[in-house]
Amino acid sequence: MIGNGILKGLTETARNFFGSYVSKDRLTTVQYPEQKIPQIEASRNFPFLVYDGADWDAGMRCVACQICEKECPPKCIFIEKSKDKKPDAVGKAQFYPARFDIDISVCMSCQICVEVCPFDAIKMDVEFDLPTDNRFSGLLLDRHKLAKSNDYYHQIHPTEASAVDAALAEERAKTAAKAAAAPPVAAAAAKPAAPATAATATSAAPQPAAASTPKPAEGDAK
Amino acid sequence: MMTATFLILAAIAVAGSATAMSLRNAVHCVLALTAGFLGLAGLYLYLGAQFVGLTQVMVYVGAVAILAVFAIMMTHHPGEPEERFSRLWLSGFIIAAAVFLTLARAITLAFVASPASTTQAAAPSVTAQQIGDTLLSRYVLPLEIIGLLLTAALIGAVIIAMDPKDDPSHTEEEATQ
Amino acid sequence: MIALMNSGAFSAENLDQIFVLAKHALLARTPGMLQPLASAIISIVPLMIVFPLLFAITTILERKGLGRMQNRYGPNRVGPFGLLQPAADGIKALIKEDVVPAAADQLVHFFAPVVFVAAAFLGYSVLPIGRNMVLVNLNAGVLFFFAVGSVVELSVFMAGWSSRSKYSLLGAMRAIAQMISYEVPLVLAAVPAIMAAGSLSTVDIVEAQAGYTGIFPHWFLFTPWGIVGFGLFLIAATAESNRSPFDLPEGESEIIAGYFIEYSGFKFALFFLAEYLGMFATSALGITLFLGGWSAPLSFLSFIPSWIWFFTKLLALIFFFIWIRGTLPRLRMDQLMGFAWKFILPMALLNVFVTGLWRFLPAGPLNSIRWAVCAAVLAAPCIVLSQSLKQKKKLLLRTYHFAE
Amino acid sequence: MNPLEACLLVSALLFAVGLAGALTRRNAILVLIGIELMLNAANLNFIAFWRYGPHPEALTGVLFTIFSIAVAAAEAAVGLALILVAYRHFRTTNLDRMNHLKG
Repeated sequence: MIGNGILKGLTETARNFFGSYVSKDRLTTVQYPEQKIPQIEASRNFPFLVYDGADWDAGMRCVACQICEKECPPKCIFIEKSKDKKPDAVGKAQFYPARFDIDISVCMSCQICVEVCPFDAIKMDVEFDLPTDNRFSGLLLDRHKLAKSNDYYHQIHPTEASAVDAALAEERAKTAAKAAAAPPVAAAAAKPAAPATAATATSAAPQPAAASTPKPAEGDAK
Repeated sequence: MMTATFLILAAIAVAGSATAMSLRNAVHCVLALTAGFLGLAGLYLYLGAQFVGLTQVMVYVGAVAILAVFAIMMTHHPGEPEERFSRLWLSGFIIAAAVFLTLARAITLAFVASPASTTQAAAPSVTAQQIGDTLLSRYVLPLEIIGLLLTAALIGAVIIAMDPKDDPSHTEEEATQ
Repeated sequence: MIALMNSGAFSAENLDQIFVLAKHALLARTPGMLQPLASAIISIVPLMIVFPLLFAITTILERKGLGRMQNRYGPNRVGPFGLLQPAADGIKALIKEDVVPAAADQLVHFFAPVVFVAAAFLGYSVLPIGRNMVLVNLNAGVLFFFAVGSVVELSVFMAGWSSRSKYSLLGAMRAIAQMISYEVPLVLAAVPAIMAAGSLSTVDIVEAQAGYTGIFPHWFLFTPWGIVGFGLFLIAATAESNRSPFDLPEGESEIIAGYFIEYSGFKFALFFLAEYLGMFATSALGITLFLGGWSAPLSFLSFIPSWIWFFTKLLALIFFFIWIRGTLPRLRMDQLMGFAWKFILPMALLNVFVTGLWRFLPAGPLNSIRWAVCAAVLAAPCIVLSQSLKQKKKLLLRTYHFAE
Repeated sequence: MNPLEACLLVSALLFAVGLAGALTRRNAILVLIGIELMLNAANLNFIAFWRYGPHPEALTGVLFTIFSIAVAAAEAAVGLALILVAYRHFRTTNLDRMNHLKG
């Protein structure tokens, strides 16, 4: 019969229309600000810097190796190395980023920085509600805004976080074992290394930094 | 007697037509022309011929104006400069003025004899039924001829304006030439 | 109004004529000399208020209706259940900056929406909204309506051409081609009702449909040619007002917004107002021609005032348009034109013939035979025509002949 | 000033404007529009004579105008079609350049 396609269509939309008043489960819309769809674990938005322990500055895993800065396709990461060193997640004395900016208006959340980071220092956040009143500085997140604790990381990506922690713990154990297996060599190496650094150090601050770095290293090893 | 509405409508009609003939841009001319046609339709309604006034609006403003505009769109050649008047424009105006003067002279002479008629003939109310009845009683032959003529014009215009490229019978001839 | 108050007789008759009595009460107060002008203004002003209000209500009805048809809510943020959404849209349209393209033709660009809205409003002067509630009882009312309707195409062209942009010109050309090719069937679909009522005046047409046999009204819809005529009229009306399956000119997905692409702010809202007013006007004419204008659908319901029936039928038709918009996909340009010239026009011509046949076949007891004959005469060609519309020929291999 | 006389003068003026347009304009379509105007002026005469003539109930003026409008519409359609074909051949609507009769 001609036009039965149209009639079928009309009955379908009529059933939707009247059905929506009868049974509420037909309506699938989520009223966003009030209700929210539960976060899928693998979702990602903009990167953040992970730090262990309580102090975000000292515990930051990032060692400013700038691989992510080089790898980032839209070039939205900007890192300035620090002059001195601090122990990283594994306890080895490393540089740390004095300045670490990500321009999230440029970032396309492609997660390449996470993949290339050898120190698991940068991970993808799921926070998407980021309205700011200022278009430029509001969207340029500096080190402080980017730093988030490891247990927040556990909160948003539990499986991935636990895998990363397991790898880190294993690595810490390996370095501790290495440090324990070769303490005499390390001590000898440490003595000549210390005067060498004292001689070559130009700026006034090397003495305390140099002094502070060896001590925590032994502490961790025990 | 020259009532205000008659003057206004006549002014719209003549002004619209005059601007239609004098503007540089062809599309503006057609838009001014529609204003002239609307003024004319108002005149018909003022004179009591309601059916004719509405037909005028429907046929001219609705169809002929759009037709003219489509024709302008299709033949608009952006390259050439758009001078308005042909070379012998002065003689054209003189002839038109001469025609108008003779007509006006003839009209005024014809009416100088009869005084301004005070007896205002009541506007004969023409209903669509009356027009329909006379159309199908006294004028049934012209009605059929008009129907035939319109169909012929419709098909003729399409055949004339058809582009030789899409006309299948044409392409074989050109191919064989 | 006071005359009305102390009469106190709020019988059905008074309620039905409430606006007419109010107008007379107001007119009685105005000085003699101003009487004609005042009566015109008193009739026009409510029209100019009621139908834009109906436009506001329809925008919200449309968006919520479409939403519900697609299993979602539709606007529910502004006001309770989103009922203030039209106010929000209106304010937004007023506040938005009115950008006029530099290359645009200022005068024509400005006048296009004015002509469009004027033509849309003019159409309402001949439509009977209630018992003796028609603005102007023209003898050739329907002809006036179609004459004003044809002015709309010109304003569409003015809008499209004056914005000097390819998309708007393309949209305008598509819109005009569609409007012209669907105006012929629209007029032909209205002809049967005029033939049956024997007059072009809308009031006479409504009178011809008054009266009930038993409880059923004598609407023109309940005749074979009436059903087909009303169907064709609705299809042509949807196409005439560029809506739903025929909204090619403003196909958002293809050419952005058709002829009103270079309009913003209030002029853009004017175009929408005019388009919806055009839709209301054509569906109101459809009600007058086929659904008995303001008469009640069942005899015992005629105590309800006439203008309430008119607006309920209008809302029913508006919901039908929304329902069609929520269901049918958009037609391609060639399908649209083919459908108009190969199916709607022949059916409309046949319908006019069948109305003549209906008139001269014997009524009374042999009514069922008359019904059967007319229905058969209409149904057979309809099926044959629709079969021919189905694309039988296989589509040829697409050969790209570049700009030769 | 007899109203009939006024109508005749207005239609004479319209006729003159149409004639001026037809004679002087360069664009073929505007010449056709000038001719349309002259036709309309004639229609106005018919209606004027019907309205102020001796017996308006005969409706001759009105019917003649209706037929004249129909013919004018047909003529406009065919005229524009001819202009299109001429444009396709001459590549211009400028009448002064359509002066050679080569086929």
